[in-house]
Amino acid sequence: MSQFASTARRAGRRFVSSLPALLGVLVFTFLLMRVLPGDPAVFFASGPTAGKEEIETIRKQMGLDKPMPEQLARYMLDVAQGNLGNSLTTGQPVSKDLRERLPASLELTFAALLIALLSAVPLGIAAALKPNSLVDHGVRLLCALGVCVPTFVSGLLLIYVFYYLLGYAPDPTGRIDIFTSQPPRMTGFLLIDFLLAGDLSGWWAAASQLVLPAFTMALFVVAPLARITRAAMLSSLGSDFVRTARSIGLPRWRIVVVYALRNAILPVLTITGIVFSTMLGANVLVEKVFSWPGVASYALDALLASDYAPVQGFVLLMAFIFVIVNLVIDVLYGIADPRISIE
Amino acid sequence: MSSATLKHAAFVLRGNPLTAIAAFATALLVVLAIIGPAIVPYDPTASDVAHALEAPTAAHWFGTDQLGRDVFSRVIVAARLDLAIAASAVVLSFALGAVIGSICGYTGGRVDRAVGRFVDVLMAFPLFVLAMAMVAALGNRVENIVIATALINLPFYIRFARAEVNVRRNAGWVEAARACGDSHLSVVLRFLLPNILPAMAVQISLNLGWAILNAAGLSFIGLGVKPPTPEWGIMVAEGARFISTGKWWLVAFPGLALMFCVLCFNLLGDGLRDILDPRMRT
Amino acid sequence: MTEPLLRIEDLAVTFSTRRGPVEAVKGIDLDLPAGRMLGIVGESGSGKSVTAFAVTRLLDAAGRISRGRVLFRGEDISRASSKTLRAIHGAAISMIFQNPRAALNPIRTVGLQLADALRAHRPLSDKAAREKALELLKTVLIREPEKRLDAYPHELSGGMCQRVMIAMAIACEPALLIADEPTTGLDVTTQKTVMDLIARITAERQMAVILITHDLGLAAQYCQDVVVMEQGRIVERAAPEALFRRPQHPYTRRLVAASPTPTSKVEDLVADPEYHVPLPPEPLREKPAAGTPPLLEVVNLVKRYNHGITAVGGVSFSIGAGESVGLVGESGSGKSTISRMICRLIDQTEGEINFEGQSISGIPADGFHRSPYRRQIQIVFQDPHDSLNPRFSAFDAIAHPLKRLDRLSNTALKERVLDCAAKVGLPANLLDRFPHQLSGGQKARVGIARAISVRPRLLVLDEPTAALDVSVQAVTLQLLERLRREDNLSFLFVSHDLNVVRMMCERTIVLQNGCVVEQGESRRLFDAPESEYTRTLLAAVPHFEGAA
Amino acid sequence: QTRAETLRYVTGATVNTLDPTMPGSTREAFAVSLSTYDRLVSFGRKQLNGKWVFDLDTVRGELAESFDVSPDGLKITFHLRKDAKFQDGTPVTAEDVKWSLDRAVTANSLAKAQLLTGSLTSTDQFKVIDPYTVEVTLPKPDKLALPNLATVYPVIFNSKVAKAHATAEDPWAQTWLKDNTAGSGAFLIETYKPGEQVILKRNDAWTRSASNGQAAFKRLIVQTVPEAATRANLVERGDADIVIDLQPTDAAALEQKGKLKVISTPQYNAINFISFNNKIPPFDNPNVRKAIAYALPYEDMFKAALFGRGYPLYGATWADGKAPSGGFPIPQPVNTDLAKAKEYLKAAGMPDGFSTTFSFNVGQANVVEPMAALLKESLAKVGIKVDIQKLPDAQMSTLINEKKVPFFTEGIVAWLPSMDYFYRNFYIGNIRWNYSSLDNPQITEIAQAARFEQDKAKYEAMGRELNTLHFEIMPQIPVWQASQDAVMAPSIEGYTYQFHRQVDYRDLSRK
Ligand SMILES: Nc1ncnc2c1ncn2[C@@H]1O[C@H](COP(=O)(O)OP(=O)(O)OP(=O)(O)O)[C@@H](O)[C@H]1O
Ligand SMILES: Nc1ncnc2c1ncn2[C@@H]1O[C@H](COP(=O)(O)OP(=O)(O)OP(=O)(O)O)[C@@H](O)[C@H]1O
Ligand SMILES: [Mg+2]
Ligand SMILES: [Mg+2]
Repeated sequence: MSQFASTARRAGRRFVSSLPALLGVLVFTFLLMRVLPGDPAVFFASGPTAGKEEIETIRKQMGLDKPMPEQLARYMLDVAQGNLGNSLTTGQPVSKDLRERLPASLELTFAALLIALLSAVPLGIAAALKPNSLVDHGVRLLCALGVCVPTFVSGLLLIYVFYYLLGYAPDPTGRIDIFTSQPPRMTGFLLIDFLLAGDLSGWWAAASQLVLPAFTMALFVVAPLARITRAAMLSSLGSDFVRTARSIGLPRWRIVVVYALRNAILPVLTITGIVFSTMLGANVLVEKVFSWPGVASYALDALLASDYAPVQGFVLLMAFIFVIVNLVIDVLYGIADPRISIE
Repeated sequence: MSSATLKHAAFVLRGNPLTAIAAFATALLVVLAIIGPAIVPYDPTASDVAHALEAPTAAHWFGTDQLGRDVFSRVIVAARLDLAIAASAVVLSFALGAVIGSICGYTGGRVDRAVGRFVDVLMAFPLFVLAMAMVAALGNRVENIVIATALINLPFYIRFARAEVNVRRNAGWVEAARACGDSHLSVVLRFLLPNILPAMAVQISLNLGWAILNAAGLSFIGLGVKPPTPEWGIMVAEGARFISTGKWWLVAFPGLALMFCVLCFNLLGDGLRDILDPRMRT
Repeated sequence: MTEPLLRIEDLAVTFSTRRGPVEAVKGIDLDLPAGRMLGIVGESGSGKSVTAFAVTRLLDAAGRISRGRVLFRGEDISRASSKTLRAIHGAAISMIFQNPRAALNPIRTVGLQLADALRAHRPLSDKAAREKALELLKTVLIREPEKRLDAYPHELSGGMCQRVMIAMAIACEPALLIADEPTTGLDVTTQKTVMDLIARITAERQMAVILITHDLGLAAQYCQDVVVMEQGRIVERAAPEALFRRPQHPYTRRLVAASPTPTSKVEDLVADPEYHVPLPPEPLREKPAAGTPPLLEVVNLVKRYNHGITAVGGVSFSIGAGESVGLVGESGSGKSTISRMICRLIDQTEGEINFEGQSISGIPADGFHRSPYRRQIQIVFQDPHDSLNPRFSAFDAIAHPLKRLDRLSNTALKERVLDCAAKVGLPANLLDRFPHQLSGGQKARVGIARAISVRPRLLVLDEPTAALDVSVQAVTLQLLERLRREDNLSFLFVSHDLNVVRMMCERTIVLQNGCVVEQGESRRLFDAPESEYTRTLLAAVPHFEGAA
Repeated sequence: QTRAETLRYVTGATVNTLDPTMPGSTREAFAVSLSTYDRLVSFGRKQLNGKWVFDLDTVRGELAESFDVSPDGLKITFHLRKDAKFQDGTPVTAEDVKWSLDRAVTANSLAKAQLLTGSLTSTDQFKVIDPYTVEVTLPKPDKLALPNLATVYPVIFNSKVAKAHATAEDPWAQTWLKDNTAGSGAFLIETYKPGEQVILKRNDAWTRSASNGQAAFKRLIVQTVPEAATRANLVERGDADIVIDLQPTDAAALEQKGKLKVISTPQYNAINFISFNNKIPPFDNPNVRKAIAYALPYEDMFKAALFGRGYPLYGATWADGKAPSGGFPIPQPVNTDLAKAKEYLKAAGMPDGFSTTFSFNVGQANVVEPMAALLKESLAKVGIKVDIQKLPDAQMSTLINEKKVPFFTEGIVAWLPSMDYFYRNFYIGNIRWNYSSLDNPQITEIAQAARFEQDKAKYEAMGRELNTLHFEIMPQIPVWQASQDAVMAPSIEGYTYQFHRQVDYRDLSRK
């Protein structure tokens, strides 16, 4: 269909036009990392007897003995070939580490986003249907409460209450209870892999591990989502076409869902995209608190250790995901809003 | 602000008790930030190891911390620094973002595309990690925390200002100003910028809270302000580690202060939106 | 007499605002028999729309019917339950709104929206609904209806959207159709076709119609009865011929007088002696000495935008000192583009603009603010509200060019501003108000005062009254005319209202698709148009003389 | 296997390699390698204040059934156990030992620098006598040669397997061994997720535990849990069996609750210092250093930072101003005495004090931050204005290595904590670990001489001299030896404080 073709073409154009941004991210990160005063070689040559020689060894191993432009050129060449370098922190190739950890981060982020959307959209709608009512104020307060607690505090509190005091939650030590055997890795998403393996108790174990961290993260993003849903719903409920819909006698639910909500979804979609990519990068703290083996905590450790390659790889990955998410949002937007595709 | 605006504000506040409360509380916070150090019962940095980690008592309303410092005094005194961090970070990114964004939105064309690219690069960064890296690179001084927070907010301001100016750049009064002999630059700076200010005020108030949380997050991973400076974020971050040993007051009080502050800003932002929304006006 | 289809008894509508309750409709009585078309006219804010929404119970949450009854087929619907209303909406009473594009759901195809309207009241299969929708589109004379069924509103022109809106309104064969300014925002020519369509369809189906408009001509042309509303009350009701020939109520009289007709003069526009300030006589102008260049000369002006749109394709004309030249044409014909080029707000692609014999087209628009000619050419914009900076008080707005171009300050500035304000009849006590605190007519005055404050020679008026009510328009036009006569200003008067241009301008230029199709003495041009296009334009103008 | 047969160890750090000699190996990696590989010899253990700690002075055979040292101390002969098998079932032979030791002194790895301290530098020193006998030759008799072979580096690889994975660029199969093991140790790797967890299962063929049996646990989980509070929760709720890196508060709280077994051992081979760079003014002035030594609020710092969990190195009295003992470290005769501090400042020509920056590692903030705050407060009382600087770990180590930090706190560890080892490795030369950048010919000379001093009494005298000198010039201030708090389920037994400050999983069993 032509709409599909035009959407695809637009997506393709968007992707190509975002390549320079990716390159910018790459160079910028590279430079930023070199500005860090820490010398990874020294940090990692920390054996009890590490001396000058050992530092030099590591430095050579990391290519730090070369002049900076050469390092950059080499790095770009490597990246072009899919080689993101090696992590000193884990001793593994960065691309392998990221590949292994990304599903964890994505699974967490998706779960959090799902929780957030499932609570924010109804809240936003409820608020918009009765603006300035008690419901509206309640939603507003609830949202504000969600964003005013630092995630690490809400995370630690949730652990304290649900794990330590009540014992409802499993131990907050990663994606799955250590005594549950892992499913065969197909997608890397445990919830999916367990289903594919037909292991329901495993699925349950993984899901219950996921609840607390996902909830912690969701808490923080419910507010922007609910807020935008409310605003979008208000404006579409007040729009002329909703009045038209009323004037032709459509049932109320149809007006709210088909006419108002479907139009209000557009701005919500945009915000969802932004929220998703910020979550993915900003869940450092949640991952840390819940020992979640994701990419963000990986990058944090590397950053504190001035371990260049993982940080650079992480940032590049995030930028790439950002671009992809934007593309997806764009495509969804194009599908949801026919006005876009002709531009 | 004209008297009509004030009247309108009063009207909105009456219809919206949460905003009114938030406005009052924010005012209180500001007062506290100003007079805080003068009214606290103890020197916020004076240690007294003999009385370390004591639960709240009549002498120490919020208890004492690991060094026996009075948590109450520290929480109060921290208001100034926290508000300063939030305000200066937001003002910095706002000032830069508004000017850059306005110019882009007004001129369009090549400048706009170039800046757009830069914004894309910034946006594509995982922003919290960027802030971490910046603070790590520049050193964890208050200025650098402010700069990092400002930088990661910058793209949003640029985009926002750009969009706001874009819808106004074809307004009659913009052309009228040019017909009255204003150059493009003066149209942007004297006409468009003041006009988008109210809309941005909402963004600002929401961001204020966010800036404080950001600083708290940096503290949690060890990149916050220097000890022994009292700052809510760092107090919460340190106190959080005492949750499991039941020393709840270490995290609870600074945490509540932080929450309270962020909550006020958020509610205020919501209310501000209503005050400034022309559709709400009759 | 049988029971009328709709009977309104003592209907009052109250809005709760922050200044307390406001009664927007203050007790009106109205009868509408089946099959008749009733016009409601009146100035903006007189309560026309509120009445319509009250009848259909589509009022905002803030408004409520505080008094009175609305009897539809003898049944009071003013307090009907939402269930009853849903059954009535669309099936018995439907509405057509102003701004058809916004009134349609932008992300739903026309076909689906029509189907929604159909299926709201009768159970229809998808296929049947689609077929019925197609039929409806054929009824409203949309070209290629099969294709339009799957089109989105943004893919249709404004006129087409309005047709779709009409199709939706008549989908379930209601007995009453309420059209709230159905043609505002449409071109004169489109307006005519849409109105003709409504008239024909409703006549065919014996539907009663309430046509809400502020265009007296339109009401006169199509309605059997007209009511005039003023400030929430009905002040007069009569058949159109009688109403416009012999208006009884002073308000109606004022309204009729203020509506320009092919024969009216600027002097006559204001009927109310209270407002009437006699115009100075037309100054006697000496014929300019041979060889003196005209004040403004435009030679072969071309403007092309990116994407190869040619907005203006080689326009030449000139304006003498003290002369007023009209520029008319459909929407999109390039009128504003020409105005902006002459004001040096945008650069032309090709062509020459000479001011008093000096070429000003060589000065780039970006740098024109430094040119001494800047103060000679000023502009008044279409929408007086949009052209005032919301953060400038009236004083600041008028003072702004004086500060910039004349470098005045303090007392000198103040004097000049007061002077200008007085000249345009703006009370000095309004000067510290902000735009949103001023009425439309007051804003228009501020805009004009700002433009004349630096004493320009040429004033470009880009549809200066398009957003104003007829009575305000009348006053504004008189004001402009007086300024021209007193100060020997030259006008380039852009408008799509041919009657206004005929009144205001000695010469008229007719523009189509960026090209001049005809230009000449206004009187000659309107009496005996040479080009087909001009004739179409003239024919489409509604006028109430014709109704007689 | 059941939960009871599994040991779950949680830690804030990560295992980043299976080859302990890889540059950048973490301490957790050492601990894992100790279980997957055997070495020729290992340390015995002794009781110190009622707690088991490793004993530097008793070295016993591990893969070696026995060993003899020649009377001149130049030859050590190892007789390998005949029953020792690699995890693939092949016997451990002298060839494997030779290959492994060659690798240790040749390959670019951590082992090289370590073995150097035991005079082990060249492949020529290792000779295969017969399939079960290896001879190590030393250029000089060296007390540290044998202990060096008991450290984590000279592990014995299955040379056949390793060689199969060696390449021309990588003759020692370092790449492969990073992610794989080829050892004869008590445990086999089951899964290895760097940065997350390592799961090991028992090597049933291994019977070299203290009781000459298999390892007690059938399964071993080493898991990374970055949040210290969470680790405390885990062990308290019984979900984890043992943890050694809790915050002092948590350890103290858990000890107080009494539900768990808490074994708190001062890390007697590690020392925490308040350090100065003796080359950067004003710290080049010994009076300034002494002033600070007397201005530090030792007791408060010890209490607030460590909750008293450690062994203080202050507050001693040296009767005649001379060190009473030749060990290192020993408590210093300093205490908080602001009047004295002021005197020293006056003597240094700075009666009104000065301003400086005190730096520490973000990674140690838990402990050090309160300490820094107290230090700042106390020094302010004598007029020294301190700005506290918290540096990410990598930055801190870089700056220290570049000798750019004037005033900071850091710690040191010695695996082979003999007095001369400390002085030689932490006070000599332009190396990172010479925090004070000390360049004192007298200390250098005595320390070098002590290395090869075989006479115990003379060695002791040298130690006393060095200690006295150290106190006189005060290059840095030893403050304490922090405790390692091993918190474990009450059922866990056999915990010993080890030289690498990690748990030796093979020691542990469940009641
Ligand atoms: N939601 C509302 N809240 C308060 N007042 C309102 C509201 N809607 C309409 N009004 C008031 O009701 C009066 C009548 O408005 P109405 O829209 O009926 O005017 P109108 O005759 O249709 O004018 P126009 O020609 O501009 O459409 C106006 O004074 C307006 O201010
Ligand atoms: N900035 C622009 N870029 C591209 N095309 C433009 C631009 N401005 C105007 N146009 C096009 O130029 C043509 C003439 O526009 P213009 O605004 O001059 O018409 P107009 O006669 O003033 O119409 P209206 O009566 O609606 O005001 C239109 O087709 C319009 O779409
Ligand atoms: Mg209306
Ligand atoms: Mg126009």
